[in-house]
Amino acid sequence: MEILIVFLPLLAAIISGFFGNRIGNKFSEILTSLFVSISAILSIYIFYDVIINNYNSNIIISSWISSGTLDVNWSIKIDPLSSVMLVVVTFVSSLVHIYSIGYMHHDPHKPRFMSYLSLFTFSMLVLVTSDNFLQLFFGWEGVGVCSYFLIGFWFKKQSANNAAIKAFIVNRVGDFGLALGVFLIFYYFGTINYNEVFNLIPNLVSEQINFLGFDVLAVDLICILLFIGAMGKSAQIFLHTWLPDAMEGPTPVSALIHAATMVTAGVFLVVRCSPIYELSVLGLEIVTFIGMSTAFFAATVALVQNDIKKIIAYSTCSQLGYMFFAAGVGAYNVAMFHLFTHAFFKALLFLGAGSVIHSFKDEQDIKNMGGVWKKLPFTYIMMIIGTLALTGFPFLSGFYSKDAIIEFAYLEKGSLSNYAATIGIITAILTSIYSWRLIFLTFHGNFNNKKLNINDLHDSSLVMLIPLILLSLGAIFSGILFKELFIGSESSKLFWKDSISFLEPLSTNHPPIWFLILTPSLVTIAIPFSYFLFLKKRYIIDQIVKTNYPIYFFLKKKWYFDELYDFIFVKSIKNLGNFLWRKIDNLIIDRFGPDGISNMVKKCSLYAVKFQSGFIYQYAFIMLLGFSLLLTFLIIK
Amino acid sequence: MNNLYFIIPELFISLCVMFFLVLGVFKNNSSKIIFYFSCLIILVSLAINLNIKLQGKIFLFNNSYVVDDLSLFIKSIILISAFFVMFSSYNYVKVNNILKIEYPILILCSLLGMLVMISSNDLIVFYIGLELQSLALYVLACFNRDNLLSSESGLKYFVLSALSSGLLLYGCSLIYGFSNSTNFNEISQNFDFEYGVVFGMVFVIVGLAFKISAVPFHMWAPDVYQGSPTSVTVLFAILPKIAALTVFIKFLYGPFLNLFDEWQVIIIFLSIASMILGAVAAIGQKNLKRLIAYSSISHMGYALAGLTTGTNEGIQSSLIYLIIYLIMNLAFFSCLFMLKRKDKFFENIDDLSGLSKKHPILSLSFLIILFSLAGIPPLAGFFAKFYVFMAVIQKEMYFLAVVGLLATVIAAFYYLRIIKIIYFDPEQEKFDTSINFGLKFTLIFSTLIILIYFLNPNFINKYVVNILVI
Amino acid sequence: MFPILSSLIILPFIGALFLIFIKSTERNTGIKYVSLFITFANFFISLYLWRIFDPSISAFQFVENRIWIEGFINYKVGIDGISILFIILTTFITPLCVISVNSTTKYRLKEFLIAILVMETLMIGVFCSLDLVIFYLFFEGGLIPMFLIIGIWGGNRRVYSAFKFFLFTLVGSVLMLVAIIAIYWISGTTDVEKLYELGIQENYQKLLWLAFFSSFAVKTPMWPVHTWLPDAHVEAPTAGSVLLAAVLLKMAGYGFIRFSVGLFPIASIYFVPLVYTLSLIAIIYTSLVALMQEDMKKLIAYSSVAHMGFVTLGIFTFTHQGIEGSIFQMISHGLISAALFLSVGVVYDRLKTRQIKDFSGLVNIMPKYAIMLMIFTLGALGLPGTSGFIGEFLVLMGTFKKSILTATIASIGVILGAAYMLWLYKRVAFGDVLKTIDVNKMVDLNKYETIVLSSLAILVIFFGFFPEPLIKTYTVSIDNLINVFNSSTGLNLAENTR
Amino acid sequence: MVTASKNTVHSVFFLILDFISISCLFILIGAEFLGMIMLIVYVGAVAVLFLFVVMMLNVAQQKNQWFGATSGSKHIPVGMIVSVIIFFELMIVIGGWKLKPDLKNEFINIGTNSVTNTHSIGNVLYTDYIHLFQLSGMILLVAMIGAIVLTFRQRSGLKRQSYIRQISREKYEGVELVDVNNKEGVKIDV
Amino acid sequence: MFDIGIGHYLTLGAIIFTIGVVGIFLNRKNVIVILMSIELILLAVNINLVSFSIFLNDLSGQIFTLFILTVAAAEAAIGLAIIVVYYRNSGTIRVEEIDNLKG
Repeated sequence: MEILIVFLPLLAAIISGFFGNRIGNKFSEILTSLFVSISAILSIYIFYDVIINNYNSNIIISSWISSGTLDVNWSIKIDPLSSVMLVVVTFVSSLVHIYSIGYMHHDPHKPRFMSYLSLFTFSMLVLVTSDNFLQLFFGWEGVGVCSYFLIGFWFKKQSANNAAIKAFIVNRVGDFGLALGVFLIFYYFGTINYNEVFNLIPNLVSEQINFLGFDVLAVDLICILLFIGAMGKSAQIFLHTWLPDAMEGPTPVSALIHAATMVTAGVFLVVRCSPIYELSVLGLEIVTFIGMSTAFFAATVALVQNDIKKIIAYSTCSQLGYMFFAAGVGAYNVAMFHLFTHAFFKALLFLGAGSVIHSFKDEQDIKNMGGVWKKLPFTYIMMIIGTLALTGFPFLSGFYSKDAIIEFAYLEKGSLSNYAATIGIITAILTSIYSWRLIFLTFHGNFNNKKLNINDLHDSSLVMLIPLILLSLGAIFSGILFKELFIGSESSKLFWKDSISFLEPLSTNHPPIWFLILTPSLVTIAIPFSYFLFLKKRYIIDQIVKTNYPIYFFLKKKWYFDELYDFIFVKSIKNLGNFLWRKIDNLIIDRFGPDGISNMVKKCSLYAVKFQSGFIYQYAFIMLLGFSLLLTFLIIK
Repeated sequence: MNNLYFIIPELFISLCVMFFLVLGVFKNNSSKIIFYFSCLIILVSLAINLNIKLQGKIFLFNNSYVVDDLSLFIKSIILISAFFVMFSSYNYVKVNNILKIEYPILILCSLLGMLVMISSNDLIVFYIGLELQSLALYVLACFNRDNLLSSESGLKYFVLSALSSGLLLYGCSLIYGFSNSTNFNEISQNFDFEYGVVFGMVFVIVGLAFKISAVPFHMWAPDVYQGSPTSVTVLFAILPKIAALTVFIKFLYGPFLNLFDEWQVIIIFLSIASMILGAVAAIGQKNLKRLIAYSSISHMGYALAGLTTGTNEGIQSSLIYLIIYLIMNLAFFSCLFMLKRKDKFFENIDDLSGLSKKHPILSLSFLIILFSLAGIPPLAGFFAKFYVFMAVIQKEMYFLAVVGLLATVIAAFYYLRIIKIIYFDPEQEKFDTSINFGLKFTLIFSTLIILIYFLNPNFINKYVVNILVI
Repeated sequence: MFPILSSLIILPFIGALFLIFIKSTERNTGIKYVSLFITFANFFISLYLWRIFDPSISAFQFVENRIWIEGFINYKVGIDGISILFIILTTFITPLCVISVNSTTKYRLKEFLIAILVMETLMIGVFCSLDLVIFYLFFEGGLIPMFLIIGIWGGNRRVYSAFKFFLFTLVGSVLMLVAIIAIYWISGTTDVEKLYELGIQENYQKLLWLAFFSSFAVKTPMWPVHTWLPDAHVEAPTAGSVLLAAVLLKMAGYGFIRFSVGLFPIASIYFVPLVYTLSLIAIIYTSLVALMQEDMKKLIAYSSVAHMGFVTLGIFTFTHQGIEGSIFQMISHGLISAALFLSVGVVYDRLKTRQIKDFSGLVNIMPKYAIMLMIFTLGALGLPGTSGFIGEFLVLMGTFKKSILTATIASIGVILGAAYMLWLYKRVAFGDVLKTIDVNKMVDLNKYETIVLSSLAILVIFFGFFPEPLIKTYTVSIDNLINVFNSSTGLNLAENTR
Repeated sequence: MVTASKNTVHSVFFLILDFISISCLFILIGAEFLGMIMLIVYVGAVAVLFLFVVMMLNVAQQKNQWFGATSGSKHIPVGMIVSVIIFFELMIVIGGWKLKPDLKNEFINIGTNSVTNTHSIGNVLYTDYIHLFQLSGMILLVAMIGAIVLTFRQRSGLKRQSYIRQISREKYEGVELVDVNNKEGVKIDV
Repeated sequence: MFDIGIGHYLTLGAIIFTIGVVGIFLNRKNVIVILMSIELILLAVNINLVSFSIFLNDLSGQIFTLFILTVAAAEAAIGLAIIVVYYRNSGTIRVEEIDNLKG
């Protein structure tokens, strides 16, 4: 069954990818959706099995690489952690598949698209079900390349291509860290299978290692390196730049990859490696710090963006930051919980946004929208549900997970945790503000689009709406339903078992009641606040923008990360490459190497030729010269 | 009279020379017959030579003449190559109007001189042989007497060669004076270290180095090669070098073996200078004959490198080198003889342009020959160098080996240039294809040897291994 | 016993001789089929060889030993787990070259095929030979046909490139010749097996190592003697580039494993810093240079340099992962770079240009081609699931054991690799079709091209998922190599288990 | 003066002077035969030959001076230095010569007064060195052939008398008897 | 009386030899002078040989001289023949003008 779950999407991808043109658009759409859905149903069954029967297995399909002590298998490992991921991935994926049938209705390359989606699903499943770091790495890069394909799906768009490359390369930077982490693990343990590594890891606690001139604890280093990988994949600050750009891809892609599944791989990795992270104080602190910085940073940027998908993308960034700092403060289960709920409401938001975009005939700028909530009632409702869930409106899924994160941060007695909790709350408010800004600007106010007539707009087709409904159900109820299971005080014993390791059990204390109320109430207050700000008194915003123009611009330019990277890396590397090629290779090596020598030889030859003057007396002279040289040499000797 | 048995080849040749002279005088238009007869004579004397069996060394004429393995072997080689040289060049000789009775006779005379030189065991005999050979060659060099270049090359060769033999003679006189004998056997016993003999040795080495055109005594070679008729050039490129190098061996490892330390340095110098200069100067050449002159200069450098070792292996490697060198040269010149269009022979590199399109087989043999000259495996030229460097490295003279091999690389450059012109450049008018049998046979035979030498690299070793000089 | 190796070596040569006597006609079908038949026959023989090859024995198998030069050098061939794969790679790539000739070579087809067949003989010979002199013979002999292939059928600057290729490699290898002869006098034999047993005196090792290194470094090519490669690749005809990239460069890697590491363990350890430095420069430097290339072939050529940097890096880790990874990387690079050059050849045939800026949006008009190119691009950048990944990953893993810093820097090369390959792909395949492109000319892959490219693509992906068949073949030989290495150096470098 | 005089004819004369004085020296030192032969061969043959050629080619007069050569006179000082070096080196060598009494060659001894120099040379020359004698004959033959082949020109277009043809001429070759038919005449197609 | 020893003879030989050598390469005039220089060199050799022969009390030196004499004559003949041939072709025998073959 597990094999079916994993390989059905692959099969679907192959069939629709290579034979898509023969079997026809319709057939390939249905086929892929069907296969992925079957896989989703099966994984829900597995999930159920895991909850009820403590189902646990590790299926080895075949050996992959064995070299020396390195012995890696293709395997499917089912444990609570991966079962959760299985559900999330296949469920969202199947919905996105179905949704795409409607969304990509007009596209000529539908089979290809569906094939990519299925391939992506497959890679993601391989990632989550691996029992070793290498297979994880395979899935890791696999999803990267699928995301590359999908972002660049509209290959005629230069920006899409650039975004795709950017996504891949930034991810590669992360992978670079991950790979080094894996090497380091192999270096110490001679193996990269989870079980063996996690069993051996306590031996490593006080091991020092010299890395690039720094002496660090080995375990810290492993954590940091792995986390770099996670940062890349999960678009954490410094390596986040690809995510907003990735919105160049079709919206279902954004929903699937950049909201629900791929970006959470980083979180998954950290949680998967919790036995290692638990041993590394520094590692956890870095995770926390990066997580909360990202959360805050992304929220601030999201405030001023105008592209509907980019706002949601930054929001994703920000939510991923939440997950990381949950993990960073040791609440891995909470991170997973947030991941779980986030998958639903973020996918909902994206698909909703997609629906809006679809209605607006591929218009993404929210300045060109507005006042259409009556025309798109269904989409509107779905977006509202998503937004409420995202902002943590009480009793929706986001409420449980996000507040739990902030609470755990508050309870944790680390040096960073209080600080983190504060940031968490601020970010929550910011989240609320920009989310509502999105809603208000998109659906309320005046109709600002000049190209379209407001009456032409209508809700999307049923095939797009059904997934929305399913997701909204998830967004609403997943919090309540699974709260106990995921983050209940006994969850680590009941559910997670040894798939997540806690060095010391999570504190079961409850934070003070004021703290519990603080976040939801702030979030709730933010709704009218933003209504007021973005719909009624627009001039206040303008005023603020005017007075704080530098800050606005700073945010607008996304903290100048892109420009900075462009300047530091892209340009300089290009220049360096050019320099090395034109100057070093052509001017120095070739000029003084082969060309230089051959020219020298040619010159010598010319000289030798000139020397052969044709005069007898000179010939005789040379002979005697040589002769007298020999004589003199012997005399001296 | 018993002793004469060992010099039958020489006697036979000299008798034939006289006979032909008479025949030529009394029979009109006998030049063609004489030409072919002399080929035959060479073959016969080769057969006689091969038939001579001997144990150890035979000394004749009051110890002034020696017949041993080395000399017999080299004589055979010289006779074989002389045969092929003549056999292949008939067409050229005929077309260029230099087919006179004197032509084969002079060749036979110089051959005689070489044979004497090789067998000499006495300074006087050696000198006479040398002069006999050179005098004939002077005449041959300007045999095409109506041609300015030919006569100039003869003039240059004559003047410089006379100078060199003057030096050589002076050296001989010194040696004689200081060792009290002209006989090689006695010379080696009669001195230990004296400036006189050392100087004499240097003089002699210089004279011989001139004959094999080692740098810096090579200056004549390019001019003479270019100016002489091609049929004579091929002679120059092959026969005197074999003879002179053999005498080199005889001198260095005979009378002067005691002075090994002294002459080793000199030979190394000559060898390195030849290898490098030959390689470098050839790059700038436009005339194929001139180019092959430089190439032969550098090849002589390699052959000398084998002599620097002071071991039997070294000598044998030099001999193998020589043999392979002569095969390659023979093949190369055979190709040159084929570049004929309307009774005119072409010898510039540019004339080869695009040869491969109209003459695939000829250019294929050119290709094989040139790569072999460049010493690229698995062709014969590689093995020649390989054996030499085996010997050199055995004595741990790495510097010589490395320099030599780097010179190979430089040399490869100009060989490649010819190949480039043959294969990559635009084509030209077709050359004549009616080629006489001798030439074809020589070319195919020698090219095949070059090509398939690697199948059985023992094939020369077998004969050489027995030659133990020391 | 039937001399299967010799027949492998000699068969293409006989084919070449046979071709000489076939008259070339307008269509040249006879010539093509003969050479195709020969190369395929060779391929199947080598596959059969693989089948009967026993991977659990570390000793050389199918050894043939004949006297060649009396009392001096024997003609000795044999294979072990390391060499067999290279032989199969050679015999596999050659038929593909022959097939590709169909559309790429327009004139003097017969000579071209003869050159390729002779080349195959020499290449197989290199990987079989168990005697240094024989090895050198084959190693150097390869220069001749390659020189002609580049020079006669090459591009505009073919003469320069051919000369550069020839002389560059010649310079390197003459020093090796000196070393080989020196080995003979030091050890009294040039038989590799015997030399493994005897070992070479320590004081000689360093110089000899350097001499061998000079040859292999040029051939690999390592920085700074790499500049011949871009030129040679760019100017060579497609089949030539393919052979060059797929097989010729591997000779050097093979040589490193078999001779440098095998014969001079002490010197190898001594020179590790040198090799690492040069490899790292090769990886980073050439990746950067590749990034800026404007010519597709040149870009791929530079990427080859970078990939071969990984190979040298891996070999000189002396770890299982490193060496096995290197071999795997070589095989996979053989497939991928061959495929990439073939791909470039495909578009070059159609438009007679290789400049990146002359292409755009090929995916619109040549979808099949674009898919193929994508697969190879991903393979080249080392995506997991393609063969390119396994090699690089293992190499880096092995390197990490030895030097963390080196591995870290080398990993940066992987990022850069992704950058230049994807950028290339983007510029060539994506975007709109340029107006300058004659769309009519740009028909999609024809039958032959599809066969060639897809067979390569299948292998690239197959070995990405299941590298075991390859790794199993040579793992025992590598074990043996490393054991011998450790015992002769007296260091325990086998496994770093902590 | 041989090399330095402006006029080539003078050079030859100086050369002859040289030869003569050297032959005197030979006679003084006790090698009468050689001295005389020298005189005969060199002066009588070689020098005359030189003179003959000089006259024939009419190149006697030289225009340029020794050191005032139009071009390339740079190498003259260097050349002088080199030749001086060679000379001094030769002197060093000669200075090193000493008689080695223990190295007496037994079989050729000039010491006895009963036999003249010519006699003893003849004795040796025709016995021990007979083959060389023959060979030198070959050398002279080659020289002769060479000189002839190079300089001898067979002029075409010259009518020559051929004794053999004249003697062996037969009647029927020269005269043909023809019957002259009426009105046809005889065709003479010579 | 002033004792004339072998040294003097040898010195004379050396002087003549050097003059001959100098004559060859410092010569700008006609080739015949070069020929004469060669004769000088041979002469020097002869002096050497004869004096050695006398002082060593060994006849082979004189024999050698005899042959050298022969050779010198032959050489002179051939050399002059070559010069004549060259003169016919080019109309000059000035050393400075003999440079058709070079490079």
